[in-house]
Amino acid sequence: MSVFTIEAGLALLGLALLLLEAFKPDISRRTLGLTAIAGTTLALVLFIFAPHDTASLPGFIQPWHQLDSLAIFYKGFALVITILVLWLTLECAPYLTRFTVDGKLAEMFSLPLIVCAGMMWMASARDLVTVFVSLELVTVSFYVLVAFARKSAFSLEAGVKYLILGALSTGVLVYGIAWIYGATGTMSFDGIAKALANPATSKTTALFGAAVLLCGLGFKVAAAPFHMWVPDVYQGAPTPVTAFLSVGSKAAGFVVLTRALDAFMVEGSIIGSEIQALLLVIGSLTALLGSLPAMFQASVKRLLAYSSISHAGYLLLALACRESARFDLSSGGVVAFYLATYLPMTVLGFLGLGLMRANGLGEDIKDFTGLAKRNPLLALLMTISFASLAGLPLTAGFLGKLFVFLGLADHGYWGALSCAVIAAAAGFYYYFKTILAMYTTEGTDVPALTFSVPAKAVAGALALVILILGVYPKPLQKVLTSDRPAVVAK
Amino acid sequence: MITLGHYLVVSGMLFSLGLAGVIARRNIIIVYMCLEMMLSAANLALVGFSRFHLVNGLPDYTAQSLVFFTITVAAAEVAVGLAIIVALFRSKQSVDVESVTKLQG
Amino acid sequence: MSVLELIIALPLLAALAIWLGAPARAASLAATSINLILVLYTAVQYWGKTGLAFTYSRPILENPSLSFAVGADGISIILALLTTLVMLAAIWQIHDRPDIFYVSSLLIGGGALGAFLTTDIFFIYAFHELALIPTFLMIALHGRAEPAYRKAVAWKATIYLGVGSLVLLAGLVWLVLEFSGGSKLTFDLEALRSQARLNPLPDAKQAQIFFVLLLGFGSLVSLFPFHSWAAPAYATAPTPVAMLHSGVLKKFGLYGLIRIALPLLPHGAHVEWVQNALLLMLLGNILIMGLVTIHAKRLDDTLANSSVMHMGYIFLGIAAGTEIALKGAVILMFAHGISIALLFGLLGRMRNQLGTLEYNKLGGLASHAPAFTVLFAFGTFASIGLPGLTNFAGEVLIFLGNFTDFKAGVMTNLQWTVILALWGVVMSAVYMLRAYRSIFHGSPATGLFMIDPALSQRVPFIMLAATLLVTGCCPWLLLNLMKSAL
Amino acid sequence: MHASIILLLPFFSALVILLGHRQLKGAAVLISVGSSIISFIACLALLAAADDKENTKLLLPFLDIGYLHANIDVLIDKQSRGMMFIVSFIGMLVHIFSLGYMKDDDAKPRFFGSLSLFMFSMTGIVLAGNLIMMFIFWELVGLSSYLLIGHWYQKASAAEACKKAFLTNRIGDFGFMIGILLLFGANGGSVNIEDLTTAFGPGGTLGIHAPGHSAGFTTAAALCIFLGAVGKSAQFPLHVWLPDAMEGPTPVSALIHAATMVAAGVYMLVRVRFLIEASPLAAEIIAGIGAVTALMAALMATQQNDIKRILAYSTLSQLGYMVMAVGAVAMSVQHGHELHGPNPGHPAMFHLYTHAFFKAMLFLGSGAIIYACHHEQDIWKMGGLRKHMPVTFYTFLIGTLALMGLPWITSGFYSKEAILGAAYDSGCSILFHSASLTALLTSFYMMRLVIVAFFGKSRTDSARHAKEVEVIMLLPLVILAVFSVFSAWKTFADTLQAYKPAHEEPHATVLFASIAAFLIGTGGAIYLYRGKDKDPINIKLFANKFYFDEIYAVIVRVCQDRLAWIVTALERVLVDGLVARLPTAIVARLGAATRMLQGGHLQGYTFLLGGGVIAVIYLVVFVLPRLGH
Repeated sequence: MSVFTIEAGLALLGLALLLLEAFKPDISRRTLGLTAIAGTTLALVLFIFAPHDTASLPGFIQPWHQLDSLAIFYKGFALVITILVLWLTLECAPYLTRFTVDGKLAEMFSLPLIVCAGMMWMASARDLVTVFVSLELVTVSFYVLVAFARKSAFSLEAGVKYLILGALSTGVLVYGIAWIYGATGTMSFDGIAKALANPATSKTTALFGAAVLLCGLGFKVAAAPFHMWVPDVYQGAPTPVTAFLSVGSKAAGFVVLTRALDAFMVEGSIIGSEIQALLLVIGSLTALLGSLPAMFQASVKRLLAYSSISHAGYLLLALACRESARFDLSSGGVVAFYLATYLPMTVLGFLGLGLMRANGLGEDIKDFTGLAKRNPLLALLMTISFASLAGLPLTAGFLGKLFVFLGLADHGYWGALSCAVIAAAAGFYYYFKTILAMYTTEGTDVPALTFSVPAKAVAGALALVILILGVYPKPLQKVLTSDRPAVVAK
Repeated sequence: MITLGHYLVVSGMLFSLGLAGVIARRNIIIVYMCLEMMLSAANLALVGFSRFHLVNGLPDYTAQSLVFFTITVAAAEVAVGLAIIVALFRSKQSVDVESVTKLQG
Repeated sequence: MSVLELIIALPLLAALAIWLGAPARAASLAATSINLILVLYTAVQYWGKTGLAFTYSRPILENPSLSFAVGADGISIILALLTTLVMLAAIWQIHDRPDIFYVSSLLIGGGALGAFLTTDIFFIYAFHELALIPTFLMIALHGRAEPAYRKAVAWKATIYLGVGSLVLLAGLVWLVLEFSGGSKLTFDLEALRSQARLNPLPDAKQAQIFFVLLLGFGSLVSLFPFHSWAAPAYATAPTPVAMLHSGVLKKFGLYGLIRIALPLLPHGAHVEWVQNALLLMLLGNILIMGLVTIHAKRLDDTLANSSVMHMGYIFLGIAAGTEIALKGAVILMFAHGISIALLFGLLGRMRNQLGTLEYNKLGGLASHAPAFTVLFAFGTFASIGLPGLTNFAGEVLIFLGNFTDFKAGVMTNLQWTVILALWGVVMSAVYMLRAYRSIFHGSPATGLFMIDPALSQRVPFIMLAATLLVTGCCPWLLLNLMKSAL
Repeated sequence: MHASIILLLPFFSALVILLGHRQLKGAAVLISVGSSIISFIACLALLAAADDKENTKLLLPFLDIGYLHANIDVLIDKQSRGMMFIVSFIGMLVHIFSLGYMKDDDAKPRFFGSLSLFMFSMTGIVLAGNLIMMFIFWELVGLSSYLLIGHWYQKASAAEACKKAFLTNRIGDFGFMIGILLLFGANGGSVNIEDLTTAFGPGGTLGIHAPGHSAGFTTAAALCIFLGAVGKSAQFPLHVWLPDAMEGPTPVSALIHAATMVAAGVYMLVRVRFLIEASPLAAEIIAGIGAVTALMAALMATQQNDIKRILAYSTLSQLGYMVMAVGAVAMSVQHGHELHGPNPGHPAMFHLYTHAFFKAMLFLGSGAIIYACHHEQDIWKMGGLRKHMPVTFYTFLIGTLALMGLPWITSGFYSKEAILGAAYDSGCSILFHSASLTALLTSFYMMRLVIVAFFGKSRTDSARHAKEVEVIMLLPLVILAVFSVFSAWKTFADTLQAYKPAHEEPHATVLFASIAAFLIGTGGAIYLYRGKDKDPINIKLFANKFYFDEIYAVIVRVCQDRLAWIVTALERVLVDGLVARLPTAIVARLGAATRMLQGGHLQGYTFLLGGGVIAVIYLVVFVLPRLGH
């Protein structure tokens, strides 16, 4: 079975669940949720055993889709995050239903499948048309998901903000695509790379197009100054959706960005150095604008939103560093590695938030007070998550940051490196602030918190992944470097 | 003779007007209409580029295919977007952008 | 599998076991005692040898090449010995406290052991950071002050150390990039060293990198002017944390300079501007912090500031960079670690029993608590640098090491600095003896009352004092472990 | 072999007693006294095995890296053998005396432990074969002195005195260490005394005629080393600790603060006299400091009322004498007067040797008096003790006469005359005159002491009821009295390997000055003080010790405590402010400012987004290409 078939099947399953809920309203959300999880898990299993090369795709799709190691990695990534989000939704269902119409959750289980399919297609995209279509599939589904708990004023507000700003960015993106096409006369990344390597191509047109396109994509990955939506939307959206946005949507954005930049910054590109400089500027700015405001947040959820901006900054900086002869991971590889480390720690963070929410607690730092006493395991796991987000060594988060720093230093981008260091230092403050609250004991005679066994198991597994990746990253590196063909003809 | 430049200037003006509207207007419905205008500007640019990019003496149609996708996506966006705006109106009795300022800081 | 891996793993496993429900005191004492025996075993095995021993490497990443590589030479073994001794004492003296005291002590100690016994820069760095988290949490949560104040103190320390570590990371990354050579980035210290021997960098560049490392490592060691976190943190920290951090973990920065910076950048410290900067900073440590210590009105302030001050001497050894001075620096690191841990441990008991450490409320304790007084005297005179206790051997070697290239009649900046630093020895006698006088001497009726701790509670302090005496009378015990040229 | 017994026996004794005295109880005393007796016997064996060859032997390793050999190695020569005899002999006697004197003390074991520690440290100084070893033990005698002065630490004055003694010595050690470092560096890594002697000797690399000789360096090294002696031997201006050190038990004052430890500075200066002889300036300064100390202390002694303090100032004065002799001898050597003989004696060492006996005797005698008078120390509250304590009186009188230098009979006469001779030979008449004046004052204040304390009628009850002390305390007095008289005699001195100058007939002027000083001083004291109940003279300046303590208190308050206060304030405000608080404040301000961007208004967001797009386009299309990236 080809990978494409699996993706299509996933999307169809999503549709089917949607219809099922519409026509058979008495179906329990548990059944729906478990079906979705089972379907995605099946897809994951099938995906693992499916042939992993472009030739295995159906012929009609091959001009638009490809299967390189990056694509495979991101597809797997998308499946894993979808499963986790579905499960988290199920776990948070009791409190989520309070904010939905009629206490229904059906779309919360079906739309993620469609998003997942969209992300998987995005990972394979070979040209801008595919990128646009799959990106919009994801974005439009997210409009619904963000505003889903619409009885909650926050969720609705987040939905409106995401809608307007997202649509604005779509407009910018398409306009950028138009100009790129105008400059290069093609939509495919290979073609664009070839045209940009040709000195005869109009540099100004290409620069204009690339700049606008990057603005559009920058919105998706929360790059400054297009990050304004992130804190509000992340805070307002239901927690599982926030996790999905922060990991899935961001990863999807970055895979597209990687592809686009591989084309823009191909060897001999006429616009390569400008784009690189832009990335450095934006990356530094993003890291700082994510970290600095985060220091004064009272809500952990909003704090994680800012943290996600800051991480986007590091990722952009990683993208700015093109391949180094001394470094096996290409910039795309570093980004993928970073995202792979980012997944467990962020999901674990949101998982903890969701679990606390499900226990009737708020999302503010003060709600974390005394967590260590109320549930030592959860406190430990959250500590691991935050420590990793802060980039403490022996956790996965440190390696990602280390690679970014290594890349920057290797290329001699000292200015960007100092910005990244300042951002990381500020990061220590706000992550540790939360950790400290968890272990503070004064004034906590609140009852112990309890969680289901699967919740413990999943959280524990994520923490374990963080620690294992932190001290034994070799397997992940293998996956990312195994057979990666040159994305672009050089 | 109408050249590519004419198309691009019109498209650019359309885009700018749309952007200005998005920034300046307070009614979300109108903001949404301005967003559609920006998409149209992009479509115009695409069509224009496509018309003047000749492959084997014929215009290149890949860009025009994207225009169709854009129109479709815009329709989907409107469907979802209006639903959300209606929900907003129901809960706030207003479609003013200033009615959604609770999340901040 | 190397014995060193076992040494690193034991405290961490014990911490895990306690978290899972094992009896805290028994588990941590067992783990640290076994560890002490293991470290002594390695010391005996290494006796008189040179080079790296007990090496073992497990690659965890190919390119950049990272591996969990352990290995020890004399310096590492001496510092591991310091760690296990202080850890055992710190854990032993815990009395009637929650389990987190044991767990954090084990984590800090385990982190320090990891930092001292691994030979991959990545893990050297990583283990040190690991040890910082419990330090931070313990100061903020169980420190001896108002919650708001102790949190502020913890924050200050953490931000300082965090920023310092990031600067350090930048410096280490720079090192790795400069010395990896060829086609592969490596974090392996030995590989970097051999590369540094083959292709040394130009002096100017060495100086730049050295300076970045100096700032990074320096702020971890409270090098002036990056020291203002240290005194309040030690004064506030719970006893075992104060013992372990000031005694052991702080030595990491110095260890890093000696193990990483100096061998890779042999000329870095001697380029004029770097050397002058270092000398000014360490004089700040010695003279300015000496005066600040003299001004202190409470025992915890005195000890905390003195610990900052004494770092200046070790930096002096590093600034000299000669073999004699460096060996002196290592001995002084060991000595200072033991003596300050002893003093902080005793201070903790005093604070528990007396409730105050202000000099004008104390006096005459020698009459009530003679054994306690003798133990405190060991710490006091060790800090003063009295011969017969280890600190003297370290200090005198550092001073001598600065004069090995002396030409009659021509004094270098380094040598002028030594002379000024010697005045610091006088100052440390001033404040330590003032403290000793106001706490222990005087009429028994003048101060608050305390009695000697029970014998079993005295054991850890006796162990530390005995270490000071034995290695102080026979510093060659330590020197024999450092046969290899530095 | 002997050397290791002498050195290590007291060490183990001290270790065992200090660490386990609560378990040992009475046995501690036995261990300490026993070890002192065995040491003394070993010293006699050392004397018996005497040959004049000097040899340095490695005893124990200490620090041995590369070419640095700072080990415990002993230099056995005539100087160290003679000094060793004094130390172990007087040490043993003081141990025995203490058996009686400290009988009722609660902390007897601690006292004897510290005493053993002192014996160990002092032995180390005497035997030291290199300067680092000497420094090590130099510091250790400081510690034992600290412990012993502070033996009655419950008394505030004792607690302050021991601190003061240690700190003042620290200042001296500061210089000593610098001197050692300079010599270490210049001599290529060896601070072995024999090596240094060779290096500074004729044909050596550092001698006065060597090409590498640097006058500035030599003077600096000599003066730095001398600073060590200034501290330990309580020379001006670091003399202030010694009178306060009298807070310690009297046997301690006898042993440490009169006979041995304070003389260590002189011993050390004689050890390194090659260095002083290589620098004329240093020699002059040393002689000058010695003379000033001698004269000043003598003046102060004339107006003291505390018996131990009179003796303490007398000790200061005599130490000044010895130091002056070191300088004077060096000056005369520089003028071409070589000392005579194959192993020339040194006047300073000779005076040290005689002084040790009679001063120890005087202190022990005063101890007996204090013990008998129930810890009364004011001589004006004594009187008439001659009848109550005859043995003590006569021995005390012998000691006093020796100190005054009763011509031709007592040892003090010979050694003082040797020093006056050296001052005369130095070519500097001021030295000679001030030395003579000091001798006169010495006779005066000692006679004053004897008259006031022993003659006349008892002025208080405690003096009236004083009884002769027990035999175990008298025995050391008698033995020391014998030595006070005979120790300068040739046979005696030679057997004990005293460092006696092979002097020709004394110069007539010297002889005259010496005898005149004795007569005038004694006569004056008898005239002024006979039958007086209170002091007829009242010179505030002398009674208040030239106000040194007050001046130093001001210096410490201003230069140290006030400075510390200012520096602390600056450190908090400037260093902490600039390095820590300012950056944090900036970052915090930035954080707050960036938060303001996130106002929650959709229009604001769209504006920023649109503006961002335009900014990026402007940057990429117009700015970056110009920068030539």
